[in-house]
Amino acid sequence: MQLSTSILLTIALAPLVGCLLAGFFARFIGRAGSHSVTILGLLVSCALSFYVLYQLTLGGAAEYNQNLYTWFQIGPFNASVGFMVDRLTAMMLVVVSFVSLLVHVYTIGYMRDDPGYTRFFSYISLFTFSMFMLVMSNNFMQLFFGWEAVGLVSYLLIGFWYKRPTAIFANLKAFLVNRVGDFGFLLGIAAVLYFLGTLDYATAFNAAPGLVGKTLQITAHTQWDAATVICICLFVGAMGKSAQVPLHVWLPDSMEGPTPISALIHAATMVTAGIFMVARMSPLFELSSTALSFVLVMGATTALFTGLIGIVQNDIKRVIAYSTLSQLGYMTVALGVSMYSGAVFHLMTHAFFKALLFLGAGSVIIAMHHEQDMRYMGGLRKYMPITWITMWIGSLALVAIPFTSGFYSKDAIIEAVGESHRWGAHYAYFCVMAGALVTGLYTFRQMYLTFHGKERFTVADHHGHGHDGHDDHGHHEPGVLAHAPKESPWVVTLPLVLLAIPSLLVGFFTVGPMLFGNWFGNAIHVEEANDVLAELGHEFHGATAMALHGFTQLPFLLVVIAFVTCTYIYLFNPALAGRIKSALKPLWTVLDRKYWVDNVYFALFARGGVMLGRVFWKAGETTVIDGAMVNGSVGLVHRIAATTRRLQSGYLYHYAFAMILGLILLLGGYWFIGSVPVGQ
Amino acid sequence: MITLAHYIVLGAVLFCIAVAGLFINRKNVIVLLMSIELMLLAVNMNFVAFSRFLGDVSGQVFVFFILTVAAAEAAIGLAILVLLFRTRSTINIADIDSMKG
Amino acid sequence: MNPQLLQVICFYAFGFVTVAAALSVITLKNSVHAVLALVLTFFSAACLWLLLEAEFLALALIVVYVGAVMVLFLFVVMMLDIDQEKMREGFVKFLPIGLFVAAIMLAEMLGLIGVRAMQAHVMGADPAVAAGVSNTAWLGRALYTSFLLPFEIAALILTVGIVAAVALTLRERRDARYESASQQVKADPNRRVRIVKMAAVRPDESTETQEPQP
Amino acid sequence: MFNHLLSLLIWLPVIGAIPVLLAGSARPNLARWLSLLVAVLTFVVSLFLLVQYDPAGNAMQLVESHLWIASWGVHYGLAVDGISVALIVMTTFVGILVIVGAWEVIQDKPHQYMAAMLMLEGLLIGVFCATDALLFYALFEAILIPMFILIGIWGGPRRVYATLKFFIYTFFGSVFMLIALLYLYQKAHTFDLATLAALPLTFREQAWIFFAFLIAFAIKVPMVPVHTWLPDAHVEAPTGGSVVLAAVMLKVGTYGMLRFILPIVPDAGAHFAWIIIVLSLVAVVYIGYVALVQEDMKKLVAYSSVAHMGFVTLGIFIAFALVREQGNTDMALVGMQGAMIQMISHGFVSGAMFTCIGVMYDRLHTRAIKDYGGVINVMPWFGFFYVLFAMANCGLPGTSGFVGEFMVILASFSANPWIALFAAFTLIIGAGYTLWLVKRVLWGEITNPHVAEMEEISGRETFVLASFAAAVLALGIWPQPLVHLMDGSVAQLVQQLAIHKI
Repeated sequence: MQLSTSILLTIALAPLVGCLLAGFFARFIGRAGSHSVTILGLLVSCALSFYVLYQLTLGGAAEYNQNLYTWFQIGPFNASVGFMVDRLTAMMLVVVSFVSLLVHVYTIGYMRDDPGYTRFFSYISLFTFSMFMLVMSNNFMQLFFGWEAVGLVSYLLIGFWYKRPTAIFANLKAFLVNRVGDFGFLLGIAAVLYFLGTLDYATAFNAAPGLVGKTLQITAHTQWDAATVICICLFVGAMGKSAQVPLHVWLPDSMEGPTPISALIHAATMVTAGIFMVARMSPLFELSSTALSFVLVMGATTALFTGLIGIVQNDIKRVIAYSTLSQLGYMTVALGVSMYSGAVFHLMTHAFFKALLFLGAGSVIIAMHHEQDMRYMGGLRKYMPITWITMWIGSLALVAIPFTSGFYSKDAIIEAVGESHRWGAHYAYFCVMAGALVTGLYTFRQMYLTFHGKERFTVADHHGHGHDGHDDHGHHEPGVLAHAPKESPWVVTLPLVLLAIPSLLVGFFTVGPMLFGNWFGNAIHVEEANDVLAELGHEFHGATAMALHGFTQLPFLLVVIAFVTCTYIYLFNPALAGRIKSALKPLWTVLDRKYWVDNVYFALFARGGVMLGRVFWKAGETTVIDGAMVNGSVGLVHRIAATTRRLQSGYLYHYAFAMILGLILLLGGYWFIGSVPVGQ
Repeated sequence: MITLAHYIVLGAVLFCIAVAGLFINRKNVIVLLMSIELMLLAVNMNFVAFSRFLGDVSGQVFVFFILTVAAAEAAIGLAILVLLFRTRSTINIADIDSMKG
Repeated sequence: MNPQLLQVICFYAFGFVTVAAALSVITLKNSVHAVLALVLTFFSAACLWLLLEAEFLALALIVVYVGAVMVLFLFVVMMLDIDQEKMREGFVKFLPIGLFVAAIMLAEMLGLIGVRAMQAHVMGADPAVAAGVSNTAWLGRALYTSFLLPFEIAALILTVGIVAAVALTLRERRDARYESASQQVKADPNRRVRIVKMAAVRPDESTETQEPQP
Repeated sequence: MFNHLLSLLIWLPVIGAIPVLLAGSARPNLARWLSLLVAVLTFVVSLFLLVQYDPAGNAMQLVESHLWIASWGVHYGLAVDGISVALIVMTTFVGILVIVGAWEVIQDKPHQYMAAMLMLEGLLIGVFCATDALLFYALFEAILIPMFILIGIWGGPRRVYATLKFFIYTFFGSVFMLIALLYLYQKAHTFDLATLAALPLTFREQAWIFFAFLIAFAIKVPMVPVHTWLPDAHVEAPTGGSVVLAAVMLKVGTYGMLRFILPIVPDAGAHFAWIIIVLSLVAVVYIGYVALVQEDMKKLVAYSSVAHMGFVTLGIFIAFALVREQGNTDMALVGMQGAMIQMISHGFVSGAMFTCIGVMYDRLHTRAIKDYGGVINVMPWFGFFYVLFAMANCGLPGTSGFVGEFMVILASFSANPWIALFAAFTLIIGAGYTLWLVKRVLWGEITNPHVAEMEEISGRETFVLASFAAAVLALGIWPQPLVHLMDGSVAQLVQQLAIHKI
């Protein structure tokens, strides 16, 4: 059985239609109309995505791979738009459309009073369309199209509140850092075309084994392995999009965007595009263990060191942002040990619980009237129980308590790294293990600071204060609220509940087929020798057994340690936190300044670039080219003219003298030549 | 025996005197104009001599034309001189440099 | 007396006068004297041309040059009030250079034109006589046949020269009164007197109101 | 009519300029409507051309040839191939938009402005279809005159400096071209380009002719380091002048390279291709940095034009390297085609960028970036277009800016990964200068009170910007028709590259 092209097209285009309607006809359809059409579009996409998943999993449908439309064709080089839908794609479709749908609903509540309400819906629908194009693509060209398009929407959404200087700084930064990744990505695509002669996935992957032994001439004496070059270049793209060290700097700043965006784009979907891409390219990556080691080390570094920063953050969204970075590191580590299905599995579970956490944080932010600093929260548990419970569910999944979906994915990754023999695996194992502790620390700290302990805010008495909107642009005093916090409306809490369910359960049901059951089939290709999952599979005896086994493992112990520490510090002895902070001042400073990476980048690339530009402009353009070459030649002519002009004294006798001199010279010339002009 | 050389040398001497005149009377426009007349005379002298010695009428015809043009030139030159004197009250060439570049 | 010897004597005599007069043209202090010296130069040159049997040109030189151009020179020199002393500035200073340049030029010319070769050219029979006509007729025949167009153009140049000279020197004097015939003819009685009607005003008001423009 | 379609295209706007001129300053509206009529008619005729041209047919079509100067064998020879057709249609399209764009903006002698625009349009069309070298040269020079007038009369405060620089710069270059043409003439006794293409030349001759042509066309493109006339000319030019300058006139340079350097001196071209490749990469990287620090919006976009034209020259000459060194005609085709698409695309994108700046300039009368900020607060629709064009300028897929650059980078990787590395740098630096500009101009709070008084774009401006946007998006989403139009011609050009003349 074959999937229907029109269904796939509908999945992709329904959000685009919604986007165009909400974007261009907002004046006619109004605010309610805007959110209705976009949600309707998403609803259609989501339902059809589930249908596709069902067809591929249980309906016995074959993989779909077809070109729909020729972008352009030059000689033998063909650039098409086409869809490749296998189980990997289907899973991504479901995750993206489901989270996106919930975020759409959530936005109704979150952005209720924002003047850019319709614009926002238009953007997120556009994003969903771009993401669909990215995951459904059957060739590199379209992948790049989706890749850049999600980048564009991310740019627009981070800068959604375009009046905030921090927001428009963050969106520029995000776009540029992503562009650095795309720079590598584009070179990778060019290399693919050069070595494999095609940009079509299927053809390229079939030809991939031919890469072995091919090299790329770098200098006269240096040759690099073709597969390694391709994979590292492609992975640079993934590093940009999935915010791996050292291109991670944009993600925390992207929290300047509205919270639904942080949940959808900067946690659940777009940032995982890099992971998806590497998984999709598994036939290529399997050819180069050098590249995989590179992936592994980068991922491990990200997993541990960005998590550490999360411990010292006070902004509730930033904590989750650093947590996202760290989790993306886990996924990358999984890729690095050839455990692509594990990475994608973690991608899925992470999408649910991290979206949940972000949306929960958004709910808190609504309740706190757009106050994001956790130092002015505390004790919110009793005001907003649904948010409290669902966020605890998300947190438990994040720290990988057995039986939650986060456990299955994360624990499998840690185990797999332990099994792997790839270069750098030991370092990675240490990082992911330590990362488990760190995850616990920042997660519990965040939960305690937000929902438990004493209330660190006061409610100002505002009699006759008419409007009850968020005063998000006003300069309010920190920790002073106009109204007591209250639970958010149902459009906000419903998505939380709907996300909490898969956060808890999806792992339990899917871990078997996804990780060990070869559910992905041909979508993911792992070489025999690299297959750590197969080794793990020998010890796998069902999800329950795995969870029970998990209680006896080191990661669980680390989480318990973290839990106990945080509980003691934040519930029973709040003063201790301050004392620890001053005792470990140097360490705290390092983390608080984010290892100074931002500062170095800003000084080196932003200021350095501007300075270099200025030098080029002043020295190169103004002085050398315009000054010396252009105006210099003009000046030379001018000076020669000025000198010769002086010969024009205006005095008659000078001219007469010149004539006579000329005559004498003429005669002398004849004399010299010796010709006798007359007389013979 | 008078030969062609006699006249040619005379012409050359006249011409050189005129040249020297240009040099030493650099201030006085009238003398400059007269020096030019002298030069023309020297040239005419040669023309006539060649015409006579070579038996060709063209030389004398040419002298005729030169005389015509020289007359016109002298008339205009003197007119300019008068005009110059009227506006500047001098014919000192050192004071006339409005064509300076 | 040998006519050829006479010719030689005459040549040297006139030649000497010519050169001496030319030298005085450029050296005399007084411009009037210089003009007169130039007249002498032309005059003796005309005599030399007579020796060459170019009678027409010799006479033309005297009539046109001495009679017209030189008189013009004289007029101008005498008309203009020229500070003679100032004109002599730099005379001594530039004398050596002038002489030097003149000497070089002379040497070059003499060398180039090949004086020695020219000595072989002895004056032959008068070509006009050979043609059986007088010198004037000989010249005239050439002028009105082969050189007719240049001749006409020369006439034109002279006309232009006259017009230009007059145009240049003509000036309308502000302090003299002229009659303008054209304006007199165009006189129109209606434009002579214009009667302007004015409202009667009292003298004290009239100081404030503006005088109507006629 | 179809026999003289090209002549019609050239002379319709040129002759149409006369009644516009005659309308006089007393009847400016008549002049405007007349010129619009002429421009639209020209566009319609160019659409006929598009229909009439057969991409699968002969190389040069719709040939017209009449003896012009008999004693030198100069012909009034016109013909088009796919590349010319694309450029001509772009020219006529932009021609309408500049007329509409100048509608109320030009209040001083609008009839003369419109007439100059129409003349310029006709002459540019002529350049794109001339098949006789001397005719090409004459038109190549003639386009300077209306441009000179446009900048010199309706330009900014330093217009005299800018026009002189622009004029002398380009004139200086074309003198060398004339010398080369004269040399070729005395070898071949004709100015016919097809004959010249078949003329055997020694390498020494080719090298001299190559550099003579290169100077002429490099200045026109412009390539580093002879580009400095462009920022000055752009800054001082009126909006319409800038649009035509960037959108069409720069293409004359690269078009000249295709018509002269490629067929006439292929061996020298191949031998010296590396010079142009290096200069193109310098244009991408160095000019990118220079653009980054500009304080004048127009200058910034002008520099970005230089960088983008670097991709065109890179694409053309990377094809040389690919064909001659690797025999890789497939990728050469991609590179060459990429260069062609980049030419057309840059026409629309830069034209649109300059129009946007013109729209802001008409309201605030300043081009300094620091005077703006928060424009989107008062002009949201304008902001939409501006962001769209900015994205096209930094080569976002789905816009026309992407396709050409992408192809050129792909092709250059096949020639040498290092070239691709530097070329791909535009992804970063291009986004850097464009989006930083957007950030400073569009986003943020309004700091300048005059910005708060800016009005949303009028219907007329919306029409112009929307037309540009449609073109940019159409080429980005569906470039195949354009590729198909030029495919045969590009393939032929690439075949010519392989022919050795020595």
